[in-house]
Amino acid sequence: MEIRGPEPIGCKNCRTTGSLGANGTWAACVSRRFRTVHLSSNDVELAPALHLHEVSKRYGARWALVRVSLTVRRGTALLLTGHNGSGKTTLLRVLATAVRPSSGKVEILGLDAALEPERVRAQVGLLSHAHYVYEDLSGLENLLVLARLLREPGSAATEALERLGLSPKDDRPVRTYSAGMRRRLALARLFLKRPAVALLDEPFVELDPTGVAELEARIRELRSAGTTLVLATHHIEQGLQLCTDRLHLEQGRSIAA
Amino acid sequence: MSTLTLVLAAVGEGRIRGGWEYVWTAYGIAWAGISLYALSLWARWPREERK
Amino acid sequence: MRRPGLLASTWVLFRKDLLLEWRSRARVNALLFFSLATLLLFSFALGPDTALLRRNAGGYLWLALLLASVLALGESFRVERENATLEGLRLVPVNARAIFLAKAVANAVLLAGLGGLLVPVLVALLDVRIVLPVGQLLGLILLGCLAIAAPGTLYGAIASHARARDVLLPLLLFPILIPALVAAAKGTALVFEGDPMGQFPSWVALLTSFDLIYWGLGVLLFPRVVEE
Amino acid sequence: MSKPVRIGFVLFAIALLVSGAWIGLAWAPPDREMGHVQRIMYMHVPAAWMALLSATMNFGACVSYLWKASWKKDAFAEATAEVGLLFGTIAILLGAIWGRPTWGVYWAWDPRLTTMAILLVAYAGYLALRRFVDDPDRRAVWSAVVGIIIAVDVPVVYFSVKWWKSLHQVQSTPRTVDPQMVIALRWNAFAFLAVLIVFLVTRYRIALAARMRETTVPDAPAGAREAVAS
Repeated sequence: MEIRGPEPIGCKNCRTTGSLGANGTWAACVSRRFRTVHLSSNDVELAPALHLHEVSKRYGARWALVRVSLTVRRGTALLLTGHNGSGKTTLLRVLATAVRPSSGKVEILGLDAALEPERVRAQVGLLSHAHYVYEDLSGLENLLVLARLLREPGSAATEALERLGLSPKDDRPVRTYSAGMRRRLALARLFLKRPAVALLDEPFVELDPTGVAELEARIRELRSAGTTLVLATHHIEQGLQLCTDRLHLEQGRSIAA
Repeated sequence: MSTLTLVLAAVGEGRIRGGWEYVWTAYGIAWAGISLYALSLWARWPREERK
Repeated sequence: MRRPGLLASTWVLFRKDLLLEWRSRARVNALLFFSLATLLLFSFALGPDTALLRRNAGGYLWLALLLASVLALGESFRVERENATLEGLRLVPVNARAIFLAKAVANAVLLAGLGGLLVPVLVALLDVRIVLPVGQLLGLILLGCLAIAAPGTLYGAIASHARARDVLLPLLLFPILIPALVAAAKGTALVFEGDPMGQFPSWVALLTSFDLIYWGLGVLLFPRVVEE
Repeated sequence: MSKPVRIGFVLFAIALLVSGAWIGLAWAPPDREMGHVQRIMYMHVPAAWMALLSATMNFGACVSYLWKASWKKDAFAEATAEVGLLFGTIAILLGAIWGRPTWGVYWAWDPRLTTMAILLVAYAGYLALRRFVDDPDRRAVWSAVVGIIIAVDVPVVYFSVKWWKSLHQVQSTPRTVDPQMVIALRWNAFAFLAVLIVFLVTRYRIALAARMRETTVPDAPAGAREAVAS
């Protein structure tokens, strides 16, 4: 079936995205005044995975992101590079709706992150420095809490653990885990959720070479399942092997590379 | 007799005589509070607007 | 994608919070001994006049619970801060009201349990007699702990992400808890001393309205607190 | 407001305050019961009124901020809390000084004074919270939540303290006193209102300038462009 999108009006705020309308037509009509988002299913399906318009974020006296604009199509794997403190983590956290940008507009899969954070969050998975796991619970218990909140069966939690090479029978608390095991558990959370957009913040640190190889295989699995990927890392070679595009950040400003 | 006992005695009679020291202290505190706060506002006034 | 409803999520999170408390029961035990120590300290600070101590027993109970509550609330949010799990829950996504209800109920249960354990200690240590039915005392303790837990959870979430959080939580919490403290301590004193004037119901009414107001405000405002 | 108007209003407030002090100290007659000590009321009562007015405005600003966020509301909330704390402190100190010759003690656990004292500690906590949170958005939302909770607590605190212990009998509103005293009280109330307005406006502008400093986005660097990954 031929999909005919609506008129290519693009993002209300920026004309640049209008050019996207030429081949992949999408439109998001956002009425801030009534706090509603009018999107036809076609629009949502055709909207880019991620769209940022002039996004800035300030922490205390420091600007972590300065007017970053970015559009990422679906199925893309974007490599995010930059020095420490260049804003990679902040960018990922903004995309995950973990922090609200100080100014600017974020759209994930055609949904306005400021207006519909819940719907955005249901589609996005963030692998962050903080692993979102309870230290006093075992790996399985942690995943079971998540599975219940996602209405997944308990077997899904077991499966996710096994897929990452962790034993569901291991009832030690996470407090006793090594750094590599924690990272695997955090990834198991991501696999349990199966998000449409996966945001990975430095996934390779603290992993031994076998761990890195395994992780690469898992990331390829995500890619082949059509997941849109944003990968922030200092391991540029590994990143370039996995990703199709690259964005370089310097002092919170985007330098497309 | 000290002022204090005088005042306390007056309370017993239901009528307070004197008590100006309390009045002066009260007005002093009110005025000092207001003036000190005004001073602090002046000190905190943003410099680019003070010109 | 279908999500569990408010009550279902609350139930999942409540069980998680209780499990966490059970796993860290060494800390819960420490909390119990902390409140026992405060009871002892009150007795020592106010001298060996047993009649005076007995008369003040209700106040001691609630001061001990109030001091313990600050530690318990701080701890319940320290656990969440350790790996940013509160943010993790938010990103699942979980209804923020479920997070509030689960945490506040779990804290209230913990404090009420602590209160229940302190009563026999008061009886033994200060020679307190429970004049009114014990059920009334337990109900009062539950109401009082609910009163501490609702604003405590709201403020705990705020203070845990601020600087100087250990000072900030009691500074924010204690002033607004004064009505609850007054009602709970007076009511408890009536339980211990007898209630010839029939004042007990009015203190319970005050405590209940405090509970209703702050649980309502908590449910209403907590989403805004965690959203930032 | 233009600058001459502002300066004029400040001078007007000072004139009201000075004349109010003269009226309170010299012109108004001494009270039959309380003698000259009654003159403290001309400062105490308006200060308490201004504190309550500030608290009410703070509540309004907090609710309004959560309804629809704006830095102006946040700045106004900050101003009302601080100025309210100032007037509340003055009211409490004056109340205690008035209590010494009248009740024989500085602090008689009078419900209104006690409620005011609790309120002051609560607003001190509010201002401390504002100082301890660096992120402006978080600070604004969290302090708005705290402001609402404090305001809602006021009647509950008042009732609980009243039930707990009641001592305050004389209601010191203009209705129960001599006409000359009514004029003195009203004059000083307006003087304090003028001072309150001056303080609020000034403090609001200071707070708003700070917010603007905190939240202005730096310009995009030359050569920055939108990245499109496809």
